[in-house]
Amino acid sequence: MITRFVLRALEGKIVVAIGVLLAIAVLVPALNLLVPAGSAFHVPTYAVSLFGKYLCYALLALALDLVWGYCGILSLGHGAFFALGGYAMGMYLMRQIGSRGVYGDPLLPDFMVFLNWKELPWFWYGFDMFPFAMLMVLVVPGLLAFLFGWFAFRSRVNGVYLSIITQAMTYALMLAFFRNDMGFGGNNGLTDYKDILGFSVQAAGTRNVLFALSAIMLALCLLIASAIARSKFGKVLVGVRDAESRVRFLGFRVENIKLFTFVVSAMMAGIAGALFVPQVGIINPGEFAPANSIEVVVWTAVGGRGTLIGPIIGAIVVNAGKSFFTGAFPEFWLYALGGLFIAVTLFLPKGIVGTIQHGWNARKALKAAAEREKGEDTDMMPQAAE
Amino acid sequence: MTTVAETRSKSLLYLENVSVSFDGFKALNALSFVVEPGELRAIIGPNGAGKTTMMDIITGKTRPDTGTVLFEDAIDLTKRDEADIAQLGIGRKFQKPTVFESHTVWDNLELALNRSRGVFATLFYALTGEDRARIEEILETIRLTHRTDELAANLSHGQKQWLEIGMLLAQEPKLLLVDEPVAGMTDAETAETAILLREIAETRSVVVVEHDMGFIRELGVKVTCLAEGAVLAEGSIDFVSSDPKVIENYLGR
Amino acid sequence: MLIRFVTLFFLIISAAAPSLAQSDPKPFIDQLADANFKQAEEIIGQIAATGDARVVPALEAFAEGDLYARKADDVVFITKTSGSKLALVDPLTGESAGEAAKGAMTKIKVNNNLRRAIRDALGALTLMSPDRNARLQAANTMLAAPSEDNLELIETALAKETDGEVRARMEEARAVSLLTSGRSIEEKREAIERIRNYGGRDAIGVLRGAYGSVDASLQPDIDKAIGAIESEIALWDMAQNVWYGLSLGSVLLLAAIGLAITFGVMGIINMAHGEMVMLGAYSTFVVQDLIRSSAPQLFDWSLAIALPVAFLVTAAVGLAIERGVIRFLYGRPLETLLATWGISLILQQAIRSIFGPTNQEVGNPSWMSGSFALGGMNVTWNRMWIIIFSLSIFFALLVLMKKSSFGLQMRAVTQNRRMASSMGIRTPWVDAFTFALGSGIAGIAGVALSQIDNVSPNLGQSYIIDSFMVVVFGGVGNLWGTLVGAMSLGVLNKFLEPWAGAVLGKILVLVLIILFIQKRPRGLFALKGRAVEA
Amino acid sequence: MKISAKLGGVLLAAALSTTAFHGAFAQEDTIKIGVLHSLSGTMAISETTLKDAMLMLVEEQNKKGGVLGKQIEAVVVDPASDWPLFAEKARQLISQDKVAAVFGCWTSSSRKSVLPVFEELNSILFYPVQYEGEESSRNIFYTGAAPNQQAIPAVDYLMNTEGVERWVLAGTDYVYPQTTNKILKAYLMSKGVAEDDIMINYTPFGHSDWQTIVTDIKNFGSAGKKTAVVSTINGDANVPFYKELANQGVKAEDIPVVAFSVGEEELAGLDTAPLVGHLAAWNYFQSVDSEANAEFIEQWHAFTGSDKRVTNDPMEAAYIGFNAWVKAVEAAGTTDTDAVLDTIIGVTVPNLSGGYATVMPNHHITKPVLIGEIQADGQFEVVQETPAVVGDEWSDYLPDSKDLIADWRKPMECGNFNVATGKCGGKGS
Repeated sequence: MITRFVLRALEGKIVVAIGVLLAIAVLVPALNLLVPAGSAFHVPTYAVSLFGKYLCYALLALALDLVWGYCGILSLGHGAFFALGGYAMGMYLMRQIGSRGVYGDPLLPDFMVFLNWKELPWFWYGFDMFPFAMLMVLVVPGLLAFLFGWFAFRSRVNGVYLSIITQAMTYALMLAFFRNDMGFGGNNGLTDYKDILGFSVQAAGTRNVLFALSAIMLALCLLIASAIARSKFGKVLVGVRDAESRVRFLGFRVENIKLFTFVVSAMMAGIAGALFVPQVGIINPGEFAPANSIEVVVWTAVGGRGTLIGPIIGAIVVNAGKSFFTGAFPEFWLYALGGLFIAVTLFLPKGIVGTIQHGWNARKALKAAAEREKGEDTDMMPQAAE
Repeated sequence: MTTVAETRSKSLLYLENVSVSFDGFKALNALSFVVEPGELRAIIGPNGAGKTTMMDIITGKTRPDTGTVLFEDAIDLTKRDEADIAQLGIGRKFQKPTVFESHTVWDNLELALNRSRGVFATLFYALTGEDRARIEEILETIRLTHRTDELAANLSHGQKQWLEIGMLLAQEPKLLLVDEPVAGMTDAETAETAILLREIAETRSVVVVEHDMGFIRELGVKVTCLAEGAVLAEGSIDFVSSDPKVIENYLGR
Repeated sequence: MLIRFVTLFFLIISAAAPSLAQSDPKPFIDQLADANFKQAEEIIGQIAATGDARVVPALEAFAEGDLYARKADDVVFITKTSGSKLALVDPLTGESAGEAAKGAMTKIKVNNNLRRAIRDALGALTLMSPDRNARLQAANTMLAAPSEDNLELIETALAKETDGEVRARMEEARAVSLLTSGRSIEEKREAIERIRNYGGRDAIGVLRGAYGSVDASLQPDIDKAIGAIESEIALWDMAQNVWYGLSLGSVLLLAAIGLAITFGVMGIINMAHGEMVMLGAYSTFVVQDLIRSSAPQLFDWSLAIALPVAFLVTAAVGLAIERGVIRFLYGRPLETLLATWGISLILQQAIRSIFGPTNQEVGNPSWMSGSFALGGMNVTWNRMWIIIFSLSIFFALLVLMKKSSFGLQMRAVTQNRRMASSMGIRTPWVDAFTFALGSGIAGIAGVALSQIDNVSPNLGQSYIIDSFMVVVFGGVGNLWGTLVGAMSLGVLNKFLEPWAGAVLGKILVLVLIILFIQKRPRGLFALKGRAVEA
Repeated sequence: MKISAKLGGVLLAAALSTTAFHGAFAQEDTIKIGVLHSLSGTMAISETTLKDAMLMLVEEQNKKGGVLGKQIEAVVVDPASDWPLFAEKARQLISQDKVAAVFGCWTSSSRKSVLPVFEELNSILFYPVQYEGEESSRNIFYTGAAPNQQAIPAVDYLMNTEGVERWVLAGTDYVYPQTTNKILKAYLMSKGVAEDDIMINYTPFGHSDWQTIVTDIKNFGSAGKKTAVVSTINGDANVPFYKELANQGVKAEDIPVVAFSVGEEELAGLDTAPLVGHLAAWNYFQSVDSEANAEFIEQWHAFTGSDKRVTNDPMEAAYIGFNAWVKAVEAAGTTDTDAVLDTIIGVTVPNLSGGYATVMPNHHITKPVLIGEIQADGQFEVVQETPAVVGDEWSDYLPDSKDLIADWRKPMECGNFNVATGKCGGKGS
């Protein structure tokens, strides 16, 4: 049953995309470690982390696409789940520092020492154990999503109302995490990590592994997402998006359907955050900023919502663009970025991938039409297909 | 002359003194209404007579202020929500045809099939032979076999109406509520639909709300005329349409 | 100036009071030339001790930092900048003493202590000035700085005083000074009574201060007085809190009201709304800048002039946005979110490129500055005007929507576009103008907000989220909802702040909004039938 | 297929773009330095000025013939007030543009986010803003004030000159105010101030409604004792704070406010007439009367093409940092990090207030502390100036750091040497 569930996911584009991801998971580290720095094919270490970051963003966008593109829930708070996953990982990394902090306190992270806290807050316990931390990466965002969704979907909050309260959620969390008394390092957040599972986070090797992991995780989540999308459940999701009441009158429990999707998506976002933190070396409340969550929506839209591949491409394109422009035209990059968003909404309403697919389908339809007309003489087909 | 108790116990759907009002306006006013098993019933009435509101109440979309709504003389529908009621076996077709436009005709029916609707059941659902057969059968009934793989969006208005009816059939309901099925249909389609509905009524109860008197005649069944949220008259089409109150309120002179 | 000479004349007579020593202040003033802060403080004391009222202008100039010493001979003058030079005036006689290059003079530095010392000295010296306000001023100073030494002086002044208000203030001043003096218990008891009547926190301070020194038999009276004052204060604090809540609410209302149209009525998730507010604030800045440079006397009118300007500017920008982008996106609210987000980025950066990223100065006209006491409550003028302003905008808008034909068309279009157009309403233009109107109102809001907040490219960002909260909380598409929503959020916030602290308070408000939406998924004033759907 | 090609292509494009562009103007005969200040986002308001200041300093230095006979080339990037982006950009500047040193950051968060990068890639960061201390990295030079170079002298001034007995410590709720206030509280209580004569209040970033808090301050101040406010309120929130102070009639003579984050730049957005007498503590004011300063201001106005643009303390810090770096590079004869790290300690360069700043072994510098009163023209008038003070990275008033010192000279080379245990590596235990 499971295997059928998974096999169903493996449709053309997805297979290719997963292939590509797995390929770069191997290729990029290889080019970084094996190819000498001089060569044109060498990928500098900083670029590895940079791409790693893009992949995490891509995963976040994918997570959003699942709820937005398929279920029609526009979450303006997905950054919150991302950040929570990040914090869970960050807390593990902080505990790993141990007595190598500037104060050399074996237990307390530096920020607690100089705000002279006496003992570790309860919620920091267990984070010295990797498995527990990883569990939390899934549980914390998942739980928040569950509680939030449980109430919101049951009381049938939807449309902009839902969007705005998700925004309120992430905004509230941002304010909360900015407070030093919360015990998460205030606005400085968690940083200056030393190592992860004993490997130095700075080491090129670790960076490459993290990169590879990001790529593999993205591939895995893509697989899952696609499996969900192609299952009957996926069809119901789209149904909910297009005609919620019809789905209800067909006897489906819409709130459960939404809740499940929301939680899965939140967990994916959490994973993305957890992979993001060791690669960029800091997590701080800024990640909760509503603007970040909106940007995720933008990536997804740019790539094409409801296409699974789209958000991945969107996230990478926009962020690659950002990296480039912030360096190349520091004064003017915002014009470029803003312009991009407007252009996409006006000229590519379906997003990059969506538009391509559309063209694809249109051509198929044409082909079909041609077939119907030109009944038997099929030798015309190749030209028609071109 | 049967007693209330008897009608009740025989009934499939039983409404008594149902009233509901939206900030002041009384949409239903002590409405009582009974549908027997296997019955095909037509409901007419001017706009605002409460036809749609009645359906909303039966399907759990709206809660009545007062009154009893019983299904099979046992289940109190006022306590259930849409999903529940649908699973009990009450299907509803909206005025405006609502099908899943971005799905194919086939997928629309597959979603509607009366199978376990839990999250995981649907996640791991796989089409079985019998389901396939069932869907094909329905496709026959609703005359859409030739468009199986078409996106619902590309269907004609009439075809959408049929597809929606088909989805209801796939739901295998005991009671089918159909709201203005022939609105915006060609005469040919209308005639077709009449036949279709009669076919369906052979195996289950159907309640049709319709304005089109011609269509009602074609159905040739018991008619209930609603006005101002209450039953005005009930009986054969000729009986009802000759009733002065009905003429006064609805048909007009 | 004339007044001042009269003052001098009058005071020379009155200064004949025996208790006050007579001597020439001039040498003291010149000593200021090379005195450090400590010495200067003593010198001020000596100058005041002369009781010679001719020193008033000199002291005032000193406080203003207009007192300079000539480097050549350490002679001290009151100066006024005339071009690159300084116009010199004799500190006592007030006769002009020619000009001097800035380089040739050294400023006699003043700091808070000296200002304080000068203020007290002036208090003593102007207590009998014929200018009523000067006397009131002086009485207040003495009230603020109780001292046994002032007692006789106050009483002499009281004897002469005729003006009711000044008298009362002097009585109070007398009371506070008397409390710490060696006067009789009865007098002190009256004093306590008087202090209790004038109330306020300062009174408590005075009473507490005196508590130890007074006769034990008075302490019960003091306790009673303090108790009475405190219960009084508690009430006023409550009122004050409500007021603050309303004033915060009015700010939220201002920020949100434009959005209530573009988002609430038109269903455009307008992320550029904040930038419209910002543009309004910048237009105010530009207007004020022009006025400062060309017609300073008009400054008090700057806001009145800025209003239409801001409205037109932002409305024009809004119109351009609607025609250029949004009109292609109707019925696709989410796309509007993305596009307007892009627009807001561009607008922010544009403002940065044009005006620079730093804060711009927007001044408060005199009628917007300062505050007045309302019983035990302190009401600042700018807040009061903003409340009035926001309400009047709101009702003006309400009338426009409900009464005018444009409003009718607007509602028609937003409720049923196709029918409206088939009825011959030119929907594209109605859309355009509706959006322009919303933007324009955001611009006007910007004018008001420029009075209490930063005028920087980030201005908009700091309001956008709150605005959405307000509109959604109030119920999308319902102006009244926006009003009630804004006000209740404001008050709620202000009642949470004292015990939860500003940060936690804000968080709590957000959580409450989330919970509230669960109860009423369509906001406070749910719109029947059609509502914005995303 | 198309899709996958695109995906790959995009990654490749990203790789090229980030390399390609900077390759473009990397000429061999220049020495590159990085300028890492936010030009967009919330911090742009403060940081953009520093970017301009750096460009000006580079230009001036190049007029004097650059350094080591080569022209200096500033590589400007925009980390957009986004902390992870700071780390990314730092990495890019160092490992890709191969800059000799980086001048940048404003908030502690940004510094904390880039610190590991600088240590990993062994480059140099000059950090020009006053901060909470409690840090000393081998690769960072802190040319802004540590708490003992700003907060404590200011409090002393109020205590001694103005006779303040009651204190309100108001700040934005983040690390710098929290730490500074902790230090101040400890310090005040060591001076015999009673606990309930200290009121601590925190507000969120960009807090704009100060009515309640200003009222609280007034009430706190009406207890008969002389009261002052020590403000660690962060940039954006200051304008509405001062506007509220002015409107509620809180006069400097009654309740003076001394601020550590309010300089000429912040006042530029305000009508200061009602604020005359409120104080700020810095190591530099534009009004400082010295040749160096006059020249600097002149250059600044020329460079920005507007004589309205003000100068401020972080600009002076940048100026000192840059000159110190230039001098160290000249001395070392190379821009190699280790060499520069060696030579720069002990380097002395003129500051703008007519004195000199020396780079100390703890990577902080010596600074005079100036207390200034706000004037009606938006400038400050210095009412007290201390002799140069050495920046104290580990505060003596925090229990866990009083035993720590930093000394980056051989043989110690330690940022957190514990004088009690005699070991490097914090308080141990």
